[in-house]
Amino acid sequence: MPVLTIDGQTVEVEKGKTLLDAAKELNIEIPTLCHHWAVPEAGACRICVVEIKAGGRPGLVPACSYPAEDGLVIETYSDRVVQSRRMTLALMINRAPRAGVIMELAEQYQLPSIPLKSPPHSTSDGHTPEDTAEPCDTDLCIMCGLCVRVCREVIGPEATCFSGRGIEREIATPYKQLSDVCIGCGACAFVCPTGAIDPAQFSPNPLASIPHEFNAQLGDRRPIHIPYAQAVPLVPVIDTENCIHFQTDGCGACSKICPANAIDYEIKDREQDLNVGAIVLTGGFDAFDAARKSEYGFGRYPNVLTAMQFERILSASGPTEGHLARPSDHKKPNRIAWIQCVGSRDAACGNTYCSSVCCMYATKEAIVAKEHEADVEATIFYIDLRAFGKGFESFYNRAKEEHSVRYVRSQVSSIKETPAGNNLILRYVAEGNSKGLVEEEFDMVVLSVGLEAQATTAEMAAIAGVNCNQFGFAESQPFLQPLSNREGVFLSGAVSGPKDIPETVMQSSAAAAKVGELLAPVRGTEVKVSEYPPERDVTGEEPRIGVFVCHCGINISSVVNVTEVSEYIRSLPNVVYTEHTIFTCSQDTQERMKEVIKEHNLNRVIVASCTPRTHEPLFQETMRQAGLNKCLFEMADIREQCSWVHKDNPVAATAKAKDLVRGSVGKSRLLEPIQFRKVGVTKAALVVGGGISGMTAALALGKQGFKVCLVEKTGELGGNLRTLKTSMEGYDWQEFLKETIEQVKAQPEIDIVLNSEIDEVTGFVGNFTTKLKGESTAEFKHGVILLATGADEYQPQAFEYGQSDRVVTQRELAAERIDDNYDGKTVVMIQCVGSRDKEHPYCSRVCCGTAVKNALDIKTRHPSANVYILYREIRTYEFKELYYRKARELGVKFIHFPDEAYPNVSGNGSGMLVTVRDTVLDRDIDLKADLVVLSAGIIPNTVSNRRLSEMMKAALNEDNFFMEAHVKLRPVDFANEGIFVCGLAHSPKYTEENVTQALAAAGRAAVILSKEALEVGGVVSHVDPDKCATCLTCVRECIYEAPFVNADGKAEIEEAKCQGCGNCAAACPAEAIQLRTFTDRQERALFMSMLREEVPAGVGPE
Amino acid sequence: MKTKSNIERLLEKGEFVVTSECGPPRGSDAEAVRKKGNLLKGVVDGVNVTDNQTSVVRMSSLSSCIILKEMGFDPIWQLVCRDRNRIAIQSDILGAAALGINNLLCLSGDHQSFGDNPKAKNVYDIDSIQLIYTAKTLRDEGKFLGGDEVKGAPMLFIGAAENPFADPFEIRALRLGKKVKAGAEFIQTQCIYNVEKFSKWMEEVRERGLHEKCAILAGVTPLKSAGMAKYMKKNVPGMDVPDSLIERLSAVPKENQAEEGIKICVEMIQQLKEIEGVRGVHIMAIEWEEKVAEIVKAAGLSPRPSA
Amino acid sequence: MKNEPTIIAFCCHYCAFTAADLAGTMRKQYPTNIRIVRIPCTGKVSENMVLQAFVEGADGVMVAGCEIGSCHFIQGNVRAVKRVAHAKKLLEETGVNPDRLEFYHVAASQGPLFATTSAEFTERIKQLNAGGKASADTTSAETPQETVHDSSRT
Amino acid sequence: MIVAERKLFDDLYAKASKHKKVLLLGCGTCVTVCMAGGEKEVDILDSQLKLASRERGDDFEVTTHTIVRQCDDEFFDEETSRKIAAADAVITLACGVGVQFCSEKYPEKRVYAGVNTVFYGATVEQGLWEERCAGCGECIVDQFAGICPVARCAKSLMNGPCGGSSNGKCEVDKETDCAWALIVKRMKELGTLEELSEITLPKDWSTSRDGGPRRIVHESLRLDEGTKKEG
Repeated sequence: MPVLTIDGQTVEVEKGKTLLDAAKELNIEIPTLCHHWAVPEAGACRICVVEIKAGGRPGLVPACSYPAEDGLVIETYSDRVVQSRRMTLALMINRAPRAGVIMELAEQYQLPSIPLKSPPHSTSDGHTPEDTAEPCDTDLCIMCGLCVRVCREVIGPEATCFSGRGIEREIATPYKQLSDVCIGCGACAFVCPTGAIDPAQFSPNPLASIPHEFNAQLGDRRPIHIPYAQAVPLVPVIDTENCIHFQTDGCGACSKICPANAIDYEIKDREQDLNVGAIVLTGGFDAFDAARKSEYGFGRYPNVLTAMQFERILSASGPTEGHLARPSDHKKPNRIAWIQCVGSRDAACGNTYCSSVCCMYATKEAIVAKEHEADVEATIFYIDLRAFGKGFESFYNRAKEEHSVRYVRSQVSSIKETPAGNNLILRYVAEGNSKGLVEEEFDMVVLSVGLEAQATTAEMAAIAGVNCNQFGFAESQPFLQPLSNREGVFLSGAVSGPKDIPETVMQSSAAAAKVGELLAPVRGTEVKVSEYPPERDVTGEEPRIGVFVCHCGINISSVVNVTEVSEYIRSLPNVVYTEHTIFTCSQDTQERMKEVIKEHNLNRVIVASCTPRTHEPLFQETMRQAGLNKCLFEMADIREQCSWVHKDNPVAATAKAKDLVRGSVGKSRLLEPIQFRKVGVTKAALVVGGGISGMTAALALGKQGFKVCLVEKTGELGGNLRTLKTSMEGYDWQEFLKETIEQVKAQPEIDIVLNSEIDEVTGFVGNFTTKLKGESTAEFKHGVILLATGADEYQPQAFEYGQSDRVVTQRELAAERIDDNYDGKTVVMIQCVGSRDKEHPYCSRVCCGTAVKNALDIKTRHPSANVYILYREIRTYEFKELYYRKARELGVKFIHFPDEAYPNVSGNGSGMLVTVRDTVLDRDIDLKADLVVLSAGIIPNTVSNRRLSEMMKAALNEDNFFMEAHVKLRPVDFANEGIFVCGLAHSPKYTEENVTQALAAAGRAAVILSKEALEVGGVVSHVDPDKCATCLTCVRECIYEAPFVNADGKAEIEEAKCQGCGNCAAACPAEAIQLRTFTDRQERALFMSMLREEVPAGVGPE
Repeated sequence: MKTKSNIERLLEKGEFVVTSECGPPRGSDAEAVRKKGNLLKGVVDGVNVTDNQTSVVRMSSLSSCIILKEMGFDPIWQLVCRDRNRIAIQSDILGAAALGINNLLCLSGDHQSFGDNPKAKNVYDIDSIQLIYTAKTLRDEGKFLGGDEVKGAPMLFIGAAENPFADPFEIRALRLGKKVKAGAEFIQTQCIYNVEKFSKWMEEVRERGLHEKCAILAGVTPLKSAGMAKYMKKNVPGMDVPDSLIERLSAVPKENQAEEGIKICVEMIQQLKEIEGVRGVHIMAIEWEEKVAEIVKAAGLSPRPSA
Repeated sequence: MKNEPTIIAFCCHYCAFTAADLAGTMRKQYPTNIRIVRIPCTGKVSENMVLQAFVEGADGVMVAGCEIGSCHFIQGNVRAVKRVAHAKKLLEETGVNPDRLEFYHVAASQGPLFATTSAEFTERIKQLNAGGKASADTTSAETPQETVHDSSRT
Repeated sequence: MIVAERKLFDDLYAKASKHKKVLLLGCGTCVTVCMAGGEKEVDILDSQLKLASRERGDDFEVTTHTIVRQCDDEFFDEETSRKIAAADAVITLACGVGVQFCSEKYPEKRVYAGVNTVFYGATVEQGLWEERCAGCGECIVDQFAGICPVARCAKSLMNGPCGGSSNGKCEVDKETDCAWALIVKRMKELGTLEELSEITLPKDWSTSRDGGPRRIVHESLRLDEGTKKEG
């Protein structure tokens, strides 16, 4: 291979490389303009000239095209070179006085400032006939011809050329006609060093800008793009609708230049037959098209956005990188208004249901906006603020109190744009009858768009044989949300109606439980088990490290000199093999890696490539296939952490890459194989609570063949549901309850224990032991625990409740038959009794629906009855809104009273008198009532919840309901593994929701129970008993309760409980605890080797 | 047991006793003691001499007592447990008796961390109650703590201090009983501003019959300003200064606050005098000895009877 | 100290490390001085781990973890904040400017923040190396109570 | 347990920098539990000394070692002796007992105390230790409802509380509970408050430190000359 000298340094390059390539190997920078790596060389612009001093014919040659010949001695910055480049630049400036890149170079080469020639020559009078093509912007063009070459050599059509002679010479289409061969690919504009080309000048079909879908149409994207940063798999896709190649059959540039040859235009959509036992529809929803509500000006006024767009604006990875800026002028908006119910609760657009999530997302967006910019004034216009979910009410209160979000209870009738400045004027009726119609100016308006059935749901439902409701959402079965009308087809998430994340996750887990029931007999029959060769024992071996440095196409190698890195690493102690590969993750490299491991008897492998977050498992798999323990593998990320983020600094990036890989070598020497241990699973569940939730969960697990111990503290199954008659939709709950109890009793796997409670629980996930107390004192071994302990109805303390028999709770009303008594009578219902107050700050979720249901019940049987519902907000979400609407239609009177002014109830001989402040009329009104019904909230079983919480280390929230591991993503799990929650013990909910959550808990529990054994170990903490001082620090630190003091009086980690966070290790005063693969020695070796050139000898494996 | 104590004799006669105190100087100038003594001459029945009060080093209490004794006073020698072990204490008691000191006030002593030598090691070999017991044992049993016989028992009138306002309140009367049991014959209390609370304490004292077993001298301290009142309320542990008092002082112009403070003090003495079981007052005019005569006179306690 | 400082960034796998990946995917440029060490949780970083990084030659150490309330291990980042504060005191005792150590909260989605934080911290360390005072507001170290180890209290 | 806290860094640095080679010797028992002198603290001090010597331009070598207990002969094993021999001076992070024991064992070696031994105490909560015992040699805790006035009263009053007890706190430090307030509260709860009307007589301090260095001898446990192991 040729060896040459550049600026005094010697370099060996492959034959066929240019001087520019050779200089790059040495990290010597040479300016280029007409050079692009994808386009064959021309040496046209002469800016890259270097001087041949010896070994060839002395003189100036263009580095980008001159071959790197053996023996050449080159200088890249000699006086002659500088002189020449100055001359070149001076000429270019004269030609292209507005080109920024030229001006920068001129400054760099200290060219005296040259006055602009005047006037810049223009080719037309500003009017161009439609078929005439403009030449490129001659004030920017330096005539390097790169555009011409790319069009000819890479793309192919030869649509552009030089035209004219002498000073007339310019780049244009032949005869300056819009080109009929130009395919509008834009490659010319892409490669142009000075930005002189607008492709629309050449082509009748220029490339249109493609709105960025993930950014909700804000900004644009290319036809080849990665949809979003979290996309799986994280690879580019070609949008065939917009790709020039697919549209014109031309271009194909990507396939020509992709170094991995990954582009295959022939891949077509395929039809495939899958043989499955169950189908789950998870189609999701579409956002309402805000343009349909034309009064809000979306699409016309730039500063009217949808909530989705605003979400992207707030996102760090969004179009403004998280900077709060409005589209019209990119300035920070100070006054932002949210308008709720855009496309929800609106008969005009056909969506009479409530979208359930908009109130909270608007509240969240307002808070986040204020966190971004403290002085933002956030105003939310709403009808009812539906903060019905767990923790929502307190979030809403925080928005009002801590973040001063302003909530205006009013519907905005129209939006106008101000003549200047693109501000927006909102018209709305102010609250209270005195204020009337007002106008208020805002800088930005966010439309809280609702959720609609996905456009494809109808088609999918038809294929699956599933019924849809009037709004196009797939229809759930009575009582059982995850079930469709067709057996074996299940529903999860927003496909069956608008819902928030926790409800979606719950319904999905519930669907999984139902699928589990269906497929239990064939469980595991389709599983393919990977076979691995026996693991080689490397104990006592000197580390023999193999390092694979990846080019990642050009992703790494265009910045980092991978050859140099590879060579350098080869020189480190214990490194016995290195190579650099174009794509280390490719299948053939994996095969090769296996061979290399055998051939060189490697016992450690390092891959220096991309992030371990995505590729570590792949390489570890290869390790296992090569007979090595997967924990003897280490990764250095020289892409995300190096080449991609240090594009402009190849020298330093290469140095850093060396440091990073050296660090991995340092750590790798100390790596040890880690064995995983199998712990058997007791295939049985303990279900605490015999209400509908507990029974549903027990049944779901029993039907899957798992033993269940169902413990109920009273003498009867059924819980709260025994007092409910019908659902809002009119289904008979008692029938359902009866059926469920019968099934539970008939299910042979379920052991029902009545009049008993939990006395003691020991053990951990997969292996619990529980002792009962009460009627039964049995001991029971089980693998999981499900808490379904329910809740109670609040006992009102005011409103003459208990004093007068004319005052009852909704539950008492429902229990009694609504019969003839109500003819012509007046019933007044009061909402939020024992909810959303000081004592019980949360919303009880079900009371609005219950009141509406009971009101409807009365009104349908006794149209002459007067029913009033006194409320603060009506929170009939999703399709329950339809019943609210119906109640209004049937003449149920809804009176809104202020939060701080509850109605007053007094009694007299003939009836009750209810005085309420009506916010619409803005005055007190008196209602004579024959019956007052209090919508009493749901309160937790504080005493028993605390006891169970203590016993099982299952957290409670501030309201004394059980607290799940993650409010959104793990709604039935606890942080402590193997314990699950469902039903009212978790939070107030409707019965059908409790059933869903119970199924979800069963689904999650089945994930554990369906395993023969749990794999424990791996990245877990380990105690060296010789060092342990039994100080209990670890025991106190660990929230998972993994450390315990063993029979020897030393701390020990229960590996099945350990989550591998390493907190205990950091806290241990004796340094007796080490986290496997992250030990102190390993971590120290990692950064020590990163920081130091030389690795001290004698650092051997532990 | 009769001692030569002036106050013991007056108390026996049923007189309402008035005592005051004199803090020794932070130097060796005997004249400084005499100067303070002169201010109190003929005004009070007995003068307490503090023992390195608030742990600040001063001329020794016993030496100052001798100087006052020479001036014709019947000094009340204060002795704290902080600085001496039981050997020094017993030895000093013998010495004091030999020099004609007749009254001993037994105290724990303030913690050294409040004084000018916070790095000092404290002794607390015995506590104040054990000190009372020691003095009584020496005097009445004629025995040293070690059990040996004393040749010539020290005849001292034994007193103790008590803070009726310190926490916990329920132990206060009980603990006073313990002091009496140990041998305290007179009690000088912490300065009183909250007469109501003091009366409550006295009730308990009477319930236990302690007022008959020892003479209780109520402590008072005239306030110089509203600022001083606030400071004491905030910074002196176990000091109960009612807000009404602070308000009363604050309502008066600054230059008249001292006068108002004297007035309050006099009113206080008059109220205290009426409480059953209170047998005298102990006026602690901190660095304001010149006002004692005025207070005594205004309270109608002048002239003092001769013993 | 060198002109080009070397900075060790202990990054939590679940947030800052992911953010660093995202910074890469988004091509957010930041100085080459940052060397990332992946840890499962910032709660794994002991005081001594930080000190040792300095001993081995780091000019600055940043510990980057999840935002309060979103730790994958519930409270590891809360513990880490305290340990870093303690380590700052220990550094100060030795004469090393405690501004050379900092804890940052970077959520997984905050790729750009990771880049800007890295750039700012690098600039701070460069200034310190040049002998300048860092402008960072350091949480002033309270004198520890006789027998209270704040960093070890849960 | 014995509770200690590490000496001020500057003190330790001044001692270490006087020598060429310094061994930091940790103790794996009480001082580990109270986070003053276990392996972690040894390593922290090691790092600190290295950083400070670099900052201050001094040149000395620091090595580290931690043994199970520094108050028992056998734990000073061969490896420990070798490391001590190789150093010019030892900073031990054991309690005062360990420092002395180490000094006695290696009389030729300069041994410095790395921690201040503060008290016998308990871990009240993680990161918070409190004094509970003064080792007075005659336990009287049971007379005072399980609360020791010797160790926990600033004045060791046996007939307390003094007048400085305020809201249950000691006048010396408002963060510290008044031991006597605790005693009174507990005895009131137990219904034994009246027991406090008995005078507690002056304590016999001869069993305490005031009686001179104390020894405890269990003749039955002592080995005969012949059966003693060499070492």
